[in-house]
This record gives sequence, C-alpha cells and structure tokens, in this order.
Amino acid sequence: MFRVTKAPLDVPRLLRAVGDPRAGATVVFLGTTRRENAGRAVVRLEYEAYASMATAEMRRLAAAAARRWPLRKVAIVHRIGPVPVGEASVAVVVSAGHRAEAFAACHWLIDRVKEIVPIWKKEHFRGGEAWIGLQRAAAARRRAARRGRR
Amino acid sequence: MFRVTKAPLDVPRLLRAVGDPRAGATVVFLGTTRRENAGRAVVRLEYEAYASMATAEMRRLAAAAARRWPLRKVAIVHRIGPVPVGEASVAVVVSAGHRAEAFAACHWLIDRVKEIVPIWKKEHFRGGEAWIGLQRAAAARRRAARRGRR
Amino acid sequence: MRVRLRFFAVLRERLGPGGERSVAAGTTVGALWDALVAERPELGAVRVRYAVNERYVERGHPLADRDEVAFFPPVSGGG
Amino acid sequence: MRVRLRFFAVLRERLGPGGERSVAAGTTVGALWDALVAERPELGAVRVRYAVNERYVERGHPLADRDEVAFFPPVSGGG
Repeated sequence: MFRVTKAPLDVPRLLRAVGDPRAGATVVFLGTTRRENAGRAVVRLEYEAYASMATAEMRRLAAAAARRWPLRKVAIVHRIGPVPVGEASVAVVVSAGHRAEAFAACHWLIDRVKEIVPIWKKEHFRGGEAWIGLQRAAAARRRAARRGRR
Repeated sequence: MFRVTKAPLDVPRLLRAVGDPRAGATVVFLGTTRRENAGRAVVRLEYEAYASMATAEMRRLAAAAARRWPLRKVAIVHRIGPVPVGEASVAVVVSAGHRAEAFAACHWLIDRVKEIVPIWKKEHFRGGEAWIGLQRAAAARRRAARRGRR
Repeated sequence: MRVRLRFFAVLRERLGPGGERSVAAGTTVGALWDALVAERPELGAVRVRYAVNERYVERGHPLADRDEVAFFPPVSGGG
Repeated sequence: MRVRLRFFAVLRERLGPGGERSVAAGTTVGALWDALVAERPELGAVRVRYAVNERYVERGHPLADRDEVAFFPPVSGGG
C-alpha cells in the first residue's frame, strides 16, 4: 500500500497490508508534528503532495529497500491537507522474517521518504506560516555560509 | 503500559498509551511467530509468564532505555496463553522527540525483552511440542561442544 | 513542441498549479526554468528541484514533446 | 525459615507450580536448587535461572524468611 490520503492514518489497516505468514517481525514508524517546532507554537499543519510522483517514489523506495534487505512487505502512507498537531502525518510499515532487517529497512525508508518523496509541509504557527523545505534549505545555506567564513 | 494479557494486542490502544504532544516519532515493534520455524510446521503457540516479575522487568527495561535515550513514553505488552500462528505475541512501542532515538530504543528494548523478561514459549508443531528456551540452550550447548572439538 | 508545467508548494502559490507551454526542441529542463525566472525574477531566490514524467532529473535533462515537467522546492514531508 | 517456591515452563510441568518450603537460615538460592535436584536427579539436565522477590539473582544469593524464590529455564518470549 503506497498512497497519499486526506484521511487519518489507519494503523490496523496498514498492519493487515503487510501481514505475511513468513513475517516474524513488523516495525511501524509514525511521524507526528510536535506542538513546539524550532521554538514556534505550531497551530496547524498542511501538507501538499505531487501525488502521482509521491506514490511512484514510495514504490521505488520500497523496491530499493527490498533489494537491500530480505523483507516481506512494505506500506507507506502520507497524509495531505490539514493535519491537526499531535496526529501522525506519515506511516512506514515493514514486515520481515527477522527484526534486524525490519528495523533497518523501516529507518532507512523514513529517512529516504523525508529526502525524496515530493511532499511539502506548511506550518501555521502563532504569528505566521512557513513552508518548511524552504526554511531548511535557507538554514542549510546560512550554516554553509558561516562555515565558509571561518 | 506494561502488561501480560490473554487478549490480542490492541495496537491503537498502545499508540494512545505513548501519545505525547512533544513526541515527533513513534516506533512500534510487533513480534509474530512464523508458520515455519526451524523447519517445523508450527500449529499453535502457548506462552507462559511469571506475570508479576515480567511486568516488573518490563518497567525496569523501560526505565533503563529512558536513561539511555531521550524518550517520551514506552509501552510493552506480551500475550500469554494460546496465540494463533500469524498473530503478534509481543508489542514494544516507543515515542520520542526524534526518530533516531525511537528506533534505537525500540530495537534495544525488544532485544532485552527476549533475553530477560520471564516468559516462555511452547511450540506445538506437527508431530510434537517443545519449550523454546530449553531448545535454544541445548542448541547453544551443542554448538559450543562442536566448537570445542575442532 | 509543448510540455505540461506543474508547480508545487511555494512555487504553486506564486505561479499557480501550472499549464501548457511551448518550448524549442532540445530545450533542457534547466533552460526552461531559467526562462521562467527571467519572466519572474523573484523566483531566482527559490532553490528548485526538477522532475520530468514523475522522475527527478538534473538541469541538463532535454525535454521531449508532451513531457510533464514539475518544479518544486526541497521536499519536507515525513512528519 | 520458610520460603515460597515458584516453578515455570518445563520446571512447572515436572514439579508443579511451587509451594512453601523450610530452609536453614543462610541457605543460598543455589544450595536450595541443588537440594531440589538431589530429590529429582532428572532436573540436573535443565539450565536454570534464579529470581528472588521478582529479581534475577546469582547462585550465591542468600535467602531470607518469606522470600519468593523462582526457578525457571532460559526465557523465550518476544515473538
């Protein structure tokens, strides 16, 4: 199961999607926006996706993980639209024969999802709003500039 | 939440138990007995616990993990009694500010649960039954004896 | 030849969701972006990534007729 | 003094769930196990772990009146 959805994440459904009689281990990652982010009181979040490419990238990442580790099944789902603070916006679920692979693949997948899958977060906080990717890129440029000056 | 229970594991309830507004990451491990284990067709499993010590050890492990990583909340639940093949027998759930800690602590906790928490598995397979800890210990002794002979 | 443009996140807010555009044969995705920036110089401040037909590409990727060309800032999904 | 015995898994199958037992003051948990094995020599084949009042202890741990003393094989929970 690879999708972007406006609905709250349904973890039991995701677990059924990765169910497999040869799976001894299932690892689930859920990402949630914290109420405080970088010192700002986050009120609301909104996610936008390039939906068709996002699900295509999720499938490609799952296929890459399955080449790297012996996995049974993978599911990746990301919410889009408004997400209340405290509710999960992304789930990565991996089943495998053994737990070391399930942990390693799940961790690798969420790292790659955050780098690669075309989804953007806009934070609405007290006093404003900001697209998060831009900010991170600007912060990275500022850090690079400071390093350059030393 | 730290308990042994005869009921199927209720993952949504475990997620609510570790919910925390400062948690940005939640990692869930579910352990399931595979239909095939060491070449035997497993028909049924039965878990027995020293229940009061098991929950005490779960609490001690969670406290040790919270000293080692900055975590928000931990829940550990293990089924006892008969467990159908394909249903999870153990859940370890960790919430934390960031994902690296949540993954590391969850992995560490399930490793320690398997080593330390006083729960025993009896496998009923086609043609017999066996307590699993004994067997592992016997296999380890045989491996050690073979190494000794080389 | 004609390509379909798609913009996301802050670029969608500034440029709209996209549309059709004519480009000369052999135009690269980077040259197309430079043409867009020439029309709207404030876009020059945005660090942009390129995708063609739902796959990431580099600036030098040559466009083909009917390609779907997406421009967007660094991604920030994942919770 | 008196202690409460508890057995689990294969030991529970062979010895029952446990019960009360008198032991001499200063008896260690290992000496108590050796006494049980002397009564039931087939237990000598079981690799045993010891817990007193719900905590793991080593063989040399001295028992106190009213202790709950558990004997069990290597654990195997966790899926």
